[in-house]
Amino acid sequence: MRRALTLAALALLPVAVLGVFFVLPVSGMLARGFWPDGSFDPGGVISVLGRPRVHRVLWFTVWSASVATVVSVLLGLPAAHALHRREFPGRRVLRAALLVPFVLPTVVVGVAFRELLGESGPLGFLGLDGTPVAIVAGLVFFNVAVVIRAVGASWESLDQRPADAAAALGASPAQVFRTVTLPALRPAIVSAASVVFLFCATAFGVVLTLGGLRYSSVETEIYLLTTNLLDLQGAAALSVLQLVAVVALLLVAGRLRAVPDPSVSRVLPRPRRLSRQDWPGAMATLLLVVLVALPIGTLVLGSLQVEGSGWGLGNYRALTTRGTHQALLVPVTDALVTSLRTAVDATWMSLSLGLLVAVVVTRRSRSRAERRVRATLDGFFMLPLGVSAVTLGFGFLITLDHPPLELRDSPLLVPIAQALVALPLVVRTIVPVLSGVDDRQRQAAASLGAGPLRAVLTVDLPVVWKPLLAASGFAFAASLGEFGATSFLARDEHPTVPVVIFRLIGHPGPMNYGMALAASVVLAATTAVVMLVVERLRVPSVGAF
Amino acid sequence: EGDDSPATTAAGKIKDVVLVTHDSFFLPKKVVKDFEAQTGYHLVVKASGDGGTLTNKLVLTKDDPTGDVAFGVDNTFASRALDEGVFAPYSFDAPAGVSAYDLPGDDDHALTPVDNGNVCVNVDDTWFKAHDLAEPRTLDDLTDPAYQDLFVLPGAATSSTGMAFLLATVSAYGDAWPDYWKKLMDNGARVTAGWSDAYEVDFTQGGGKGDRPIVLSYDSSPAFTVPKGATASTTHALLDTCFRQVEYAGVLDGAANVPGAEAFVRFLTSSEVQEALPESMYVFPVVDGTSLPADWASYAMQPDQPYSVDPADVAAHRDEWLREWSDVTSQ
Amino acid sequence: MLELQHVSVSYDGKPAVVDVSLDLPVGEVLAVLGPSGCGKSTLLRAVAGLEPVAGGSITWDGADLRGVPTHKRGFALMFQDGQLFNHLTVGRNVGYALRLRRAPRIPARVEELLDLVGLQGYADRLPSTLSGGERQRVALARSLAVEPRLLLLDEPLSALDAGLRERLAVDLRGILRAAGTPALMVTHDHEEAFTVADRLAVMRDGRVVQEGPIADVWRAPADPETALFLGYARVLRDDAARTVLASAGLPPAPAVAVRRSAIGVRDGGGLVGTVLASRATPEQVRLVVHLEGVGEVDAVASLDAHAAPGETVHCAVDATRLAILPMTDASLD
Amino acid sequence: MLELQHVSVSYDGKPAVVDVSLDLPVGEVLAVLGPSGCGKSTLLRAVAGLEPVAGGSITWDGADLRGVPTHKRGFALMFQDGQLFNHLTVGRNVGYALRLRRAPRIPARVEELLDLVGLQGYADRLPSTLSGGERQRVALARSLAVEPRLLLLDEPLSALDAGLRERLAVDLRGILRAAGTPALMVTHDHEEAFTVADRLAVMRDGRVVQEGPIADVWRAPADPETALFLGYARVLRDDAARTVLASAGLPPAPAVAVRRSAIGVRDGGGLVGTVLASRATPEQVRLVVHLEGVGEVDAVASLDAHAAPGETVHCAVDATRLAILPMTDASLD
Ligand SMILES: Nc1ncnc2c1ncn2[C@@H]1O[C@H](COP(=O)(O)OP(=O)(O)OP(=O)(O)O)[C@@H](O)[C@H]1O
Ligand SMILES: Nc1ncnc2c1ncn2[C@@H]1O[C@H](COP(=O)(O)OP(=O)(O)OP(=O)(O)O)[C@@H](O)[C@H]1O
Ligand SMILES: Cc1ncc(C[n+]2csc(CCO)c2C)c(N)n1
Ligand SMILES: [Mg+2]
Ligand SMILES: [Mg+2]
Repeated sequence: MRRALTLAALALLPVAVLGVFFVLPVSGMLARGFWPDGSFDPGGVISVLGRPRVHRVLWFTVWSASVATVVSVLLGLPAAHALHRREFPGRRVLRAALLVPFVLPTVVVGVAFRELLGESGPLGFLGLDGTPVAIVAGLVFFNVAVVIRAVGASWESLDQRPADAAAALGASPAQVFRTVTLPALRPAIVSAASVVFLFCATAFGVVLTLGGLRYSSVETEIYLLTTNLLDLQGAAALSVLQLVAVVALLLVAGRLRAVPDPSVSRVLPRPRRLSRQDWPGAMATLLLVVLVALPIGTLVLGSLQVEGSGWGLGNYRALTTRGTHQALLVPVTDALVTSLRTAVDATWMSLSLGLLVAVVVTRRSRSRAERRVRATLDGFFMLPLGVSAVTLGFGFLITLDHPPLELRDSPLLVPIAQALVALPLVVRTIVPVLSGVDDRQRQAAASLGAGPLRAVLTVDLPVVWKPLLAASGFAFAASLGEFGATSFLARDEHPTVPVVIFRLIGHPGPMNYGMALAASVVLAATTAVVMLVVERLRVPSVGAF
Repeated sequence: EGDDSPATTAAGKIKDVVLVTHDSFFLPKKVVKDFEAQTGYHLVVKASGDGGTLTNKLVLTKDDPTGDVAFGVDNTFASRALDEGVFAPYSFDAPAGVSAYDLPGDDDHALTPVDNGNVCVNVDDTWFKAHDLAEPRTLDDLTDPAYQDLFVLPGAATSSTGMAFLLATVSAYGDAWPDYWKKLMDNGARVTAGWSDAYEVDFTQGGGKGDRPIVLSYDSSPAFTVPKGATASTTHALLDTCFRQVEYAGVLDGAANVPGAEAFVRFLTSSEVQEALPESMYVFPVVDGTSLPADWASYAMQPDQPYSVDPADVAAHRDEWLREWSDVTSQ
Repeated sequence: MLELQHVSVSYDGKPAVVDVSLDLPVGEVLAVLGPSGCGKSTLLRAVAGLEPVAGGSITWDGADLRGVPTHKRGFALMFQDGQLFNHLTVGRNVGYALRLRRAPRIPARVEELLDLVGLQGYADRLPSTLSGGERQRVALARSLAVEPRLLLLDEPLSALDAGLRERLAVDLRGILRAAGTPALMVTHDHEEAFTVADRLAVMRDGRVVQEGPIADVWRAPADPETALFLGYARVLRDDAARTVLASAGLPPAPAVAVRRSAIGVRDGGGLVGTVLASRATPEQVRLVVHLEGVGEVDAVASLDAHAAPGETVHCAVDATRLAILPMTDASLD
Repeated sequence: MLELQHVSVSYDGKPAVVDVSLDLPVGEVLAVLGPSGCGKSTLLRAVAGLEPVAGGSITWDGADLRGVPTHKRGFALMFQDGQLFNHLTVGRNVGYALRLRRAPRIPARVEELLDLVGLQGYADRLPSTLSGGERQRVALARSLAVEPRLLLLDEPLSALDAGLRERLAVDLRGILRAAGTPALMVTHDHEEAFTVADRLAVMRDGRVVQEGPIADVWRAPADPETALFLGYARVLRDDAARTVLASAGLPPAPAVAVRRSAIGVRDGGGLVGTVLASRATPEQVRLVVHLEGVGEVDAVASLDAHAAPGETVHCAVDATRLAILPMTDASLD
């Protein structure tokens, strides 16, 4: 009984937030589809599902996201090893740099990719422009950092001794990896992969810009149906499809994550020097650096080209202005301040909610029913990733308009929406590590007189500290880069950088395009610096308890 | 007259006028200040998405509008908004020339024209000179093998600019428009997602130095491709390929501040706003006799006979046209 | 004073501790002995409040502890595998409980405790860089730092060499005596139990089969199995028992437990037998002898005795190393 | 055959194993004894290839093992703390090495090994649900399953009760003998070393201070410290040594190590002393006695002797429980 009450108390806040800011708006939009004229008419929705175009779109979404997820994991794993378990000069910078794509506005990246791959671009000879390969490369570009970070956070503190034990029983390094390391990493890998899959499956800008017309995903389709055709039945049908797919994915992921005994021994990380055996990691890292550096390099070069006057910093200087022909209401620098402020808010919100959720879902269950409840909660908080930003954005407008939920003009709406998108990242980064904490460590603390909170500070905090930093980096980056929901909700006087970039890039004018590139570079650089700083934070002294 | 309508509440606070618009909306600060000074209202702007998003947002929130006045619904989306009863009728004595742009079928006069612009095919003059090739002039020319692989345009499904071009072809070819598109695609037209993609990446005069000298853009675009110190633009619009877009403003049905909304609609047709339109939103004014910026006067030509489609037709067939267009272009 | 009444603990329905009743007055140390897997650690965990009690009650000074969470019981448990905090230095591990209650002069006290367990100067090391025995000693020091109302020690010295174990056992005894702290200590070292504890509880299959003052239990095991567990080499019955008892000058009894050292090869010993096997140990030679009128028994000879297999030897019986058993129907040997 | 020549291992520059040279012929078992933290585990890890060797060489049948990774050495190491794979069942832990080399009839072999360590029917359990001793036995079974060319056992039986330990030690000996597998076994139980091993190496502070056939090492410790470590209670010198040796009928020597049981209270014993302290143990009474002409020594009395503190007793010396030490300049006692 007491356990149930504690569970409910801890889960209350996150569930309430998600209920108001996710479930309510999304069901509002779905209701418009199912009750087109005020009367229940599911037939319309169901008939949409029969359209051949819907099948084609669904198939493309599933396979492109799957391939991109697999590639991200295959490249991300060795890179995570190199970047989180090996010591070499510059690894922190690389770690931060690889997260940069995560915040770049997809429109800008799409443009950069197309400049590279286009017929006249430096890589035009590959003939990839408009092909699925380019789309997958774009998806991987954005998301490989998720794998590196989430898996790296779990990997870096992994105890070496079980691996030694396997080697001492005759297991080769590959066998050690398969039988010992991989099982310990599995929750983190599955977590990261499911997040990546959701990002890829709901990717909007990348598919749009790189896919040309031939390829559209469920997300772009929902966008078209909702904003252009106002075909709410069609949009609802696809949204339901998305939700069903997400739930299926979560069930599979839950299965794959489940280990008979999740406890994993962790130590303070002491990375070894990079050595010859580490070539897979080194190669993967190199490959990724190239994959990430090429488009970003294109951006940087583009940003240094001032229209009409050749090379120079003109575009950067112009960031303090409102663009040619006053394309903007506020200078980009102001938008950057807004972005950073919003990101700080979104970060603390998602971190506190994420921690609560992580604690709730990782506590050992005493009964089957309790385990069910926790697993359901675990999946519940992943849902925001699987739903179109348009659906959510319109949903806010039509549901949060009555007291006491008269919230659609609240300045908190943007950070809250961003926090909801970042929440699954936070949860999925922390949970694999937290669930590996041996309960007996907490018991040891209790048996020395530590109360539950103290036990958490002693045992859990030091172990999740690094993942927590990684997660806050994620949350911050996700917030900085969020465009879909933000563009719906941001108030005009206070746009974020991606909103401003989107505006710039869509407005003709000699410098607007260059400024958009420069703003993207500044956003990227800001992210990298913030990541570097965050990585250096140590456990506060209270945690050392 | 509404000019002396109360701008403050009983408590003496300045009343807000909330403008719902798309993300291309922009007016110089000074102009906004003047509006506030003249009327005593405070203007609050809520901008997001493009014209289509704006329209659908208005439709979805019509029972509980998020503002008082809307600007940016264009002639391709306006029917839907009218059918759904988003706007409240509002007539006033508009300046000369405005009524020429009135929306066909808007009998209650719910929408007031504010600006207009044309989506036209643009060509890179320098490229054609360098390649010693005559520039295309008409829609039909674009399917000429001489111009194979030279045209880039944003898609109709993902870009309002692209949608306008589709409507131009519908207007030009009637039910045979899909055949035209088939030929266009066979001739190597490249379709991108958005305008910026086409113009900045693929167009030879865009930011990225692309490889296609023919692009779908606006009649105003040539004004932006005048090199520093030069006296001629490097591009020009093909005035026989244009589709006219008109943007409207209207008072929202159920607005909290109807007088304020009406004041703002009137303000949009004032000469101050009309003169600012080209520089701030790249569109032409609708009021007769409004003076244009020098660049525009010399480089931005407007077509005499742009294509147009009856808004009611657009509303009725948009869905079907788009689906058919997708089929043709993605083969 | 700790009182356990009919305590049972189960894991997923499988009983691990069954109907255990024990008393532990203040100032006494109770050693818990029993075969591997018999439920000793579970018993300690239940007392600490880490396992839910399925039946019975645990009380402290008469107050029922049911529902009192571990950290409020004021007991300290030293885990069998130490459970050091890997991310804290040795010093911070040891000082953990002191910091919890904001004790004064923590560093000095930590150094004192580390000194006690022979780890001077280890305060800044991380647990992962310690040897097995060093880790165990840190865990011991950490639980001693708590100064609890009751100390629960789960094989506190098992990873240590004999010399250190003996020294620490004596020290432990001193500390517990001085503070009057009662303790429950699991051990499998009989010597250690003798050194530290006042009383002894022998567990088997989750039950306490015998409990009492330590010397009493040793002198009079409750049944043949307990006798064997306590280090008696064999249990003899009937005729064999009678013959051996007679040789020791004791009255006959139906069953007698015999330590290995109870039967010694001695010139002029009253029993005659043939050596079946012999094996030298540091102190003496261990024999298996077939004694006339008794059968196969274990015996010892001094290292210089002639006692190769096949030889005939005379043996004497040491009455102090026999234990007369109450006869039960069990038929173990 | 395993050969270590001048092997040194350091942790971050701090030496843990220093200049160790050892030979281990096929079929022999070498027990490694030494105080906690002296470098025993490190030595085993170095042989297994888990710690880089800072100096010297380790060879197998003459081939240098430097650069040969752990899994190619064909050795099996049982870790001091077991290091079971938490995510695998007991059965899969034990069968781990068998699966690696795709051995036939794995389940049957696993059941056999579990039987051997007394854990029949535990195959489907998870390690986290085992008791400490059960876990250790699974680790032992897991390393036995490897059937390696060399077995490295780090305190394989330390968590077990005396009876089980003795049984398993005997079984282990049998298995190693039967397969001719050489083994290096760390232990702190002298009895266990005696039961399982042929030879004994005593370590101290990272060095091997004595190595040889097990009985020889026990009979003749190399120095006073080793004697004390091996369980001799005291080292007597000069006059004291002479008196005790004379009483045992041995020629004089400058230093002699005396086991506790070497001096026994016996009516008619040649030495007279006063009991200073006495403590009962299961088998006998342990005394500290001030002997005339010798000084303070440890002694034993049988449980029925009258030997309360203050009483005067006569003591006899058992020559087999003395060890004459080569005199070094060390002045320990
Ligand atoms: N990873 C390490 N880093 C630094 N020092 C270490 C490390 N492992 C062991 N040591 C130190 O090396 C010495 C030898 O350790 P080792 O584990 O070999 O001892 P041991 O003889 O096995 O002791 P025990 O009987 O207590 O297990 C000890 O002083 C220990 O503190
Ligand atoms: N978490 C658990 N889940 C299920 N069974 C358990 C669990 N912990 C222990 N057991 C079982 O309960 C019994 C008692 O375990 P316990 O740890 O109390 O034994 P123990 O007496 O301490 O043994 P040892 O001397 O080997 O440490 C054992 O059979 C063990 O397998
Ligand atoms: C294909 C793809 N596109 C964009 C992003 C970037 N991104 C996706 S979700 C998110 C958080 C807020 O929306 C961010 C920054 C990505 N990871 N994958
Ligand atoms: Mg135990
Ligand atoms: Mg060790």
